[in-house]
Amino acid sequence: MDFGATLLPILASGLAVGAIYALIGVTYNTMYSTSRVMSFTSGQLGMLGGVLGSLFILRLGMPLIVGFVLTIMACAIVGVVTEFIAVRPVLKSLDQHLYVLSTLALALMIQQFTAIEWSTEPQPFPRLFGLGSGSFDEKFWLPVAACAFTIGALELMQRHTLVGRAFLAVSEDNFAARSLGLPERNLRIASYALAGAIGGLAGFAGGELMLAFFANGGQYNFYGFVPVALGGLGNNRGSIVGGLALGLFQQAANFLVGGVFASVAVFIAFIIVLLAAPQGLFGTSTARRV
Amino acid sequence: MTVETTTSVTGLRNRPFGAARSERWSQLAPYAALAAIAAVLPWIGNEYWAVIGTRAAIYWVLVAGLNLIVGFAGQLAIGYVALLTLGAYTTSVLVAGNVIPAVPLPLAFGAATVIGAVFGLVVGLPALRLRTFYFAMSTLGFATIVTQIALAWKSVTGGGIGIVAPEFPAPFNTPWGFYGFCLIVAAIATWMSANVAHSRFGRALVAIRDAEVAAEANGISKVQFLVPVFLLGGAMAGIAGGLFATLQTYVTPDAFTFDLSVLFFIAILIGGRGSILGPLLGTILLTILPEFAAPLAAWSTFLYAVLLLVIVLAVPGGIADLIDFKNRRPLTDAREIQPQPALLSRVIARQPGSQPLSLRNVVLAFGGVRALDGLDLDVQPGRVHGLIGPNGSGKTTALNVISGYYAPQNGSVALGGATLELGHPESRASHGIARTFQTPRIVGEASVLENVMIGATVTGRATFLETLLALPRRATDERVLKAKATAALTAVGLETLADIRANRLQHSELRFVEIARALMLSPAFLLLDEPAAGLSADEIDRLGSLITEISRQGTGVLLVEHHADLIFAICERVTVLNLGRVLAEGAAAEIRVHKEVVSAYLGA
Amino acid sequence: MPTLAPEIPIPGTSPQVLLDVQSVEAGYGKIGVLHGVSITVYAGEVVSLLGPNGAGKTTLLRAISGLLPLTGGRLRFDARDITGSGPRETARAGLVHVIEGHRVFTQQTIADNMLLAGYDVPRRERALRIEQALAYFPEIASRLQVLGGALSGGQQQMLVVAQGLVRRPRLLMLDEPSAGLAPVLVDRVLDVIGELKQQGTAILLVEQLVEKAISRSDRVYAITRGRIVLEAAAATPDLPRRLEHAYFGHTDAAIPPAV
Amino acid sequence: MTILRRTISRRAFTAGSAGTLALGAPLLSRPALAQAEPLRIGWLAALTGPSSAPAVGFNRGVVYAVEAINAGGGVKGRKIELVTRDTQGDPTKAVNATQEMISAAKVHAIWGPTNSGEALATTPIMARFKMPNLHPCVVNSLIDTAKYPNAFRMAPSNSQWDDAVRGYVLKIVKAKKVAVIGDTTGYGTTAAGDSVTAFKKDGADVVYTAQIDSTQPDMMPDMLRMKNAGAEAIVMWSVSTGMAARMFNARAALNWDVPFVGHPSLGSGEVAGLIEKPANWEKVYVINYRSCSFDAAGKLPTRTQEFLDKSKGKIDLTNTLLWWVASGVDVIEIFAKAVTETGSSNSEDIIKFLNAQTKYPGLFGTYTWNTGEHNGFPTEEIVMGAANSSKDGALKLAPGY
Repeated sequence: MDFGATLLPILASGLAVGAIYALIGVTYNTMYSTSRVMSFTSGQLGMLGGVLGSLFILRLGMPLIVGFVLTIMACAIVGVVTEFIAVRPVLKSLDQHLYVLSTLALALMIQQFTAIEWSTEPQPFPRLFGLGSGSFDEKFWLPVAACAFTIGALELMQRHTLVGRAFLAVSEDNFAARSLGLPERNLRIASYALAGAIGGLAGFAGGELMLAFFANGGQYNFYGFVPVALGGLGNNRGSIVGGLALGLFQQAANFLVGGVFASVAVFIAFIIVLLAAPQGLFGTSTARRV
Repeated sequence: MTVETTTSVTGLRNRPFGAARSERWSQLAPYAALAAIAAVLPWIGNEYWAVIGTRAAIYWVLVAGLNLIVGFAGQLAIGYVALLTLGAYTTSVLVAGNVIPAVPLPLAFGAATVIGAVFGLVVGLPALRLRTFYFAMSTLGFATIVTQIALAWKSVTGGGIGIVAPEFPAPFNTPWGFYGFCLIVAAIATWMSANVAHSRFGRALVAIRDAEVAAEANGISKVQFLVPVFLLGGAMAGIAGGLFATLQTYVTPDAFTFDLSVLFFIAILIGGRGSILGPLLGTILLTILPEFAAPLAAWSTFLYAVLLLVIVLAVPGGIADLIDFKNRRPLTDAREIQPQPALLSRVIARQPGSQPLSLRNVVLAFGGVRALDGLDLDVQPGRVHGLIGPNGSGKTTALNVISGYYAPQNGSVALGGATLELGHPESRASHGIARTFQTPRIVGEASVLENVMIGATVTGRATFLETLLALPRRATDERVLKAKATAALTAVGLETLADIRANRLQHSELRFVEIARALMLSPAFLLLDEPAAGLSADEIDRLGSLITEISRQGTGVLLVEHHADLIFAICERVTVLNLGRVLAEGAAAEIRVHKEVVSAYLGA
Repeated sequence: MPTLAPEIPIPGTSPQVLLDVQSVEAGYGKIGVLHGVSITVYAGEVVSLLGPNGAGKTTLLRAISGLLPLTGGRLRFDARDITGSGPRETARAGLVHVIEGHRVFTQQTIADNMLLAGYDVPRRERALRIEQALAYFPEIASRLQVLGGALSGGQQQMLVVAQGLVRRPRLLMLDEPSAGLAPVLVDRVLDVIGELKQQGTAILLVEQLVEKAISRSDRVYAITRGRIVLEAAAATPDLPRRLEHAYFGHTDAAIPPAV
Repeated sequence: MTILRRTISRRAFTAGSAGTLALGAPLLSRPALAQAEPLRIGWLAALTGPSSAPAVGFNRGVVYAVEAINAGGGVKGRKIELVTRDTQGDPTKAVNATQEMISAAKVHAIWGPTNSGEALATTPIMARFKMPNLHPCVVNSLIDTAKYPNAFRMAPSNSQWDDAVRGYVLKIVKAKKVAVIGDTTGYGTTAAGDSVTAFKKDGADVVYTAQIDSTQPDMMPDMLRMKNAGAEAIVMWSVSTGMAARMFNARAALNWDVPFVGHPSLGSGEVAGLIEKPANWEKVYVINYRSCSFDAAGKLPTRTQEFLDKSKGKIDLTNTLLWWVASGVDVIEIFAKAVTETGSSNSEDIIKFLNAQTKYPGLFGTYTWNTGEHNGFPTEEIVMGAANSSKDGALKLAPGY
């Protein structure tokens, strides 16, 4: 196989979309860690990162940094709104799985609102730095950089800040954390804000590649969930590995066999892995039930 | 819905004959009203109404099946439009004859039914292994894939250009003719889904949804009960797909939007889980609503989503809850549970067996903690056996090993000569082992009587197909189960609450409901996990005599309990556990004065 | 049950009510567990709450610390109404609940576990407070970088008690600190109670090991079926017999009036 | 008036009940008011949703024409009443709306739907009710004078587009080796497939063909393979502006100057924002029409220019295509003329009028329909335009004309 002509582009775009999927996976995990809820809004946050970035920087003409900060803040707010509207009210009855419905409803609302108020066509996303070209263009490595930055920052936060440790504590044993007097509710809200920011970052960093397009939300939702399922729920490293692997697999299939078969292949692989290892490839076993 | 065989069984007063009949009519009245409206529509409306009515009928054919999966079994299949797509393409392709020689319309519909059923199963199977959200995602993925394949497989599906849908022969080739046909299919679908819903299958599905652990203890295996409804749901979606194609006149992939999936799904939730009338009304509402709100077309999906959110947060019970007037009537506060142990013989009627339930050298460790450390235990039939010990001594764990929730690392559980399979809780009911739970596991949205009937799910004779078609054995099953459940409820003293929704009951009443449910198996052994917790002193006394009487019927009772007075009042033998081992075992009187035991029980 | 005056005057202090629990009701879902429980803890005293399994001891502690919402009754702590307060507020007020089961954060080091316990403590004081709390448990103070999950049950129990001490509580509620521990360690952990009492910390202890609990207490309450059935000074001569009576006998019958 | 008559007879049949009597009364008296009865035109428009751009353009022309005619006194004294339904491009909504227009709103003629997926479903229904129908959808099978004697196409069919593109590629670009690509949507797969077949039939060497997922973030590999295969022109069938822009950007990155020829969407205003630099949009030639093309001197045809002058300020021509607006105007005028000339709004009369048009001088095209041919748009009026030359929704003629 010709490296420059096929392998390099597959690697470039595979790692790039893989990094976006991985970050969406981290978004899922971050929400899950403090609430045991998986939210359909995760992918929509990624979509919003692209759309809002384009809105602020291109349409409203703000400077890059202002647009970036506003995008991340707006996505963080959407994350918090998710917690308030779709998660907290159903938290008491987690076993009824009402969160599947409430977050699906909110995700649909976000997507439809964007389709109507923004555009149903993909819109341009600003060229951020103008660095690189070809397979080394910034649009390919920005998502990877964002992914590396996020995972690094998360690890740093968890290891070296008290808030980070508190997140871990709440995630490991919510009840014990509460009994210690940790502000569990605030931490949960904060984790949704953080998840929103991570999702927004994924969409923003991937904006040049994926454009500001409302339908990206649905794509991110599914393809961002696959790494979570593969890597094991709540396992960020698993998500990163799973996301990058998915991106490479998908793009390779895309380039080698064509679009439709690529999605069918991804879906079948997803189902087979899940049925064979419902806890994911890096997951741990289930809790007691009785 | 059989009337009054209960009187003869229990020999007690029950609802008067006429009351049951009028209740039955009040249940059927809404359907009759809908049928009447549907029947007069051709005389008051135009063909536009015919198309909308037809669409509602077709969607309902699908939703009626999906309702059993989502509304009853609680499996969140959100990508069901995929099966509609399959049905539409199957009939169209077969009738068009572009792949194999054209087949007649009825045959094509037969094929759509089969293909729908097969893929209904394929879509559903992951539910047996995957968690809710994962399953929802996998159905979503499946929907995407089916559309993509429809686009790509041009030689069969016509790709984006699509394929001509089959036309119906006269008299069904006019809007009103086709409307009539779809109405009949919808009526049959309603009838079939009601047959399933009001049978042991329907109750088992609801149990899987709301009380999965209890369902297993009652012998309800997910595979056995979900597989038939996945097949049925798929088959009905396949038929709906064929009808949908004809209504559309032409099948293209872009007709099968995700919005349609959302519509089906929301129709069920708006209607209310575990109801048939509710989702039917929901389907009609969601089909008609956009027609009145044409200016809002662009926002329709958004508004559906808002509706979904509002329903989930504000009215989780949906329409069915709003129109459930029966359960609005306040219950009297001053009600007492008055068991009638004398009536137990009608429920249990078991020849005293001679086979003990034995645990031998059972070892079960969680991580490094040995919850059971070589436990030996024999429970004799027809006796009450107490199991006591401090917290964490392994009492409940022992119960869970017997009832199959935990598979111990070592040791065996045997009933007489037969070794029980370790793990596999759903296999215990067939061995005659029933149990209750520390926290009552009840289907809150079902009536008390239905909850009790769940207990004898495995004893039903009618197959799923017989149930679907309301063949005689289904009616027999219902009659027998209902009579037995009424008798069991009377025996535990709750017969007056039979028709009340279970989530309206007090905690103490739920404990007795669980016992009644367990009695439905006529169990050889009954495992009770802290049945007295949360009961008043009087209630505990009544519980005690009920348990004693149960054992006199030949049932062996293993009683895990903290209330020492109850234990020593009714147990013939008592085993004391500590740190997963037997600390002492003997007659109740010996144990009571056993120095070591007293201090262990107090906490030594 | 009327609140009684302390039966043993606490040397050097005037009996000051620290915790006042009045007719508290609480439960899980529909299951009512506590049916009007009233107890009092005075500043600086050690009170044991005894009772058979399922009597509602743990539930009472959870209701007091706000981990479980009340369905009735009032709570006062340190002369302030804390009815309806969450665990965070009660902990800040100096009412610390060490829950049962030595639930440390297994993925984090001892040092991090301690830091988490001091989440609200001003940053400047945190290190000092942690050091002081760990001073009671040299066994773990020397192993700060070990993960919580790598500790033995006894060490985990020491860790959670130490976590509770970081806040310098006025009342420490310990739920079954002995559960699952080897006998040597049981004494090791329970002996800390005495040291804490010396420092003026009041303790509400739930314990299965009745004799050990009584020996370290000033007063005891017995609870069965969600009701207080006995209150007595720990020194009451026939206490074991009366306790047995309270557990096994019928609710109110045949219990001699408390001294 | 078969439909109306049928309804009346049924209503007469049930007139015994008070309710229907009240409902029936205005209907029964309707024939007497026929003179003043408005001319109702159904307009099945995908005004929102993912494929709404054409309908939005058509709608501007439609509304303009209706207002203009009504302002001038209407059609023989009858006002035109538009019955617009937003189908969102969803065939199920289109079917409902069609039946509503026919049975409930009782329109006299229907314009639309505007995309093929919907039209495939609605056309047989309209045929069943003999509803005069004009639509611009490209799928060949939509026009069948035997099955659908009521349906008329007022835009080119797919094969006409295909012919025009192929003609340009083979005769004017003189490419020998051609790459044909489509996206994975229904339209893309079908159009690309047909195009490949036709190229091969004409003896061209189709060196590369692919269906490409339009959401695929990087088009470089396909572009490289086309380059390696030696393609001299790339024919692209996709409505995805995102995919088009990515293709153009990839071509620029390769420093390759191969021409793109294809679907009008390649020239959509949306593409302008998505290309990395304006030069990337050079050498992209899209299907356009004589009536909406600037000649070498930068002039539009007289008729078009007159219309633009007349409608200046009344129609927004930004971010839409002139031919969409023009055909919207044409449709209303044709229906109006049918009623004016035949003096009747009966469906038979309107259909008869349409079947008798030879070189009807529309704004968009010169339409010819007769009983044997309902493809009304002349192939010779289809030309290629330079994608990046849009002004007022019209394009410059591509080089070679």
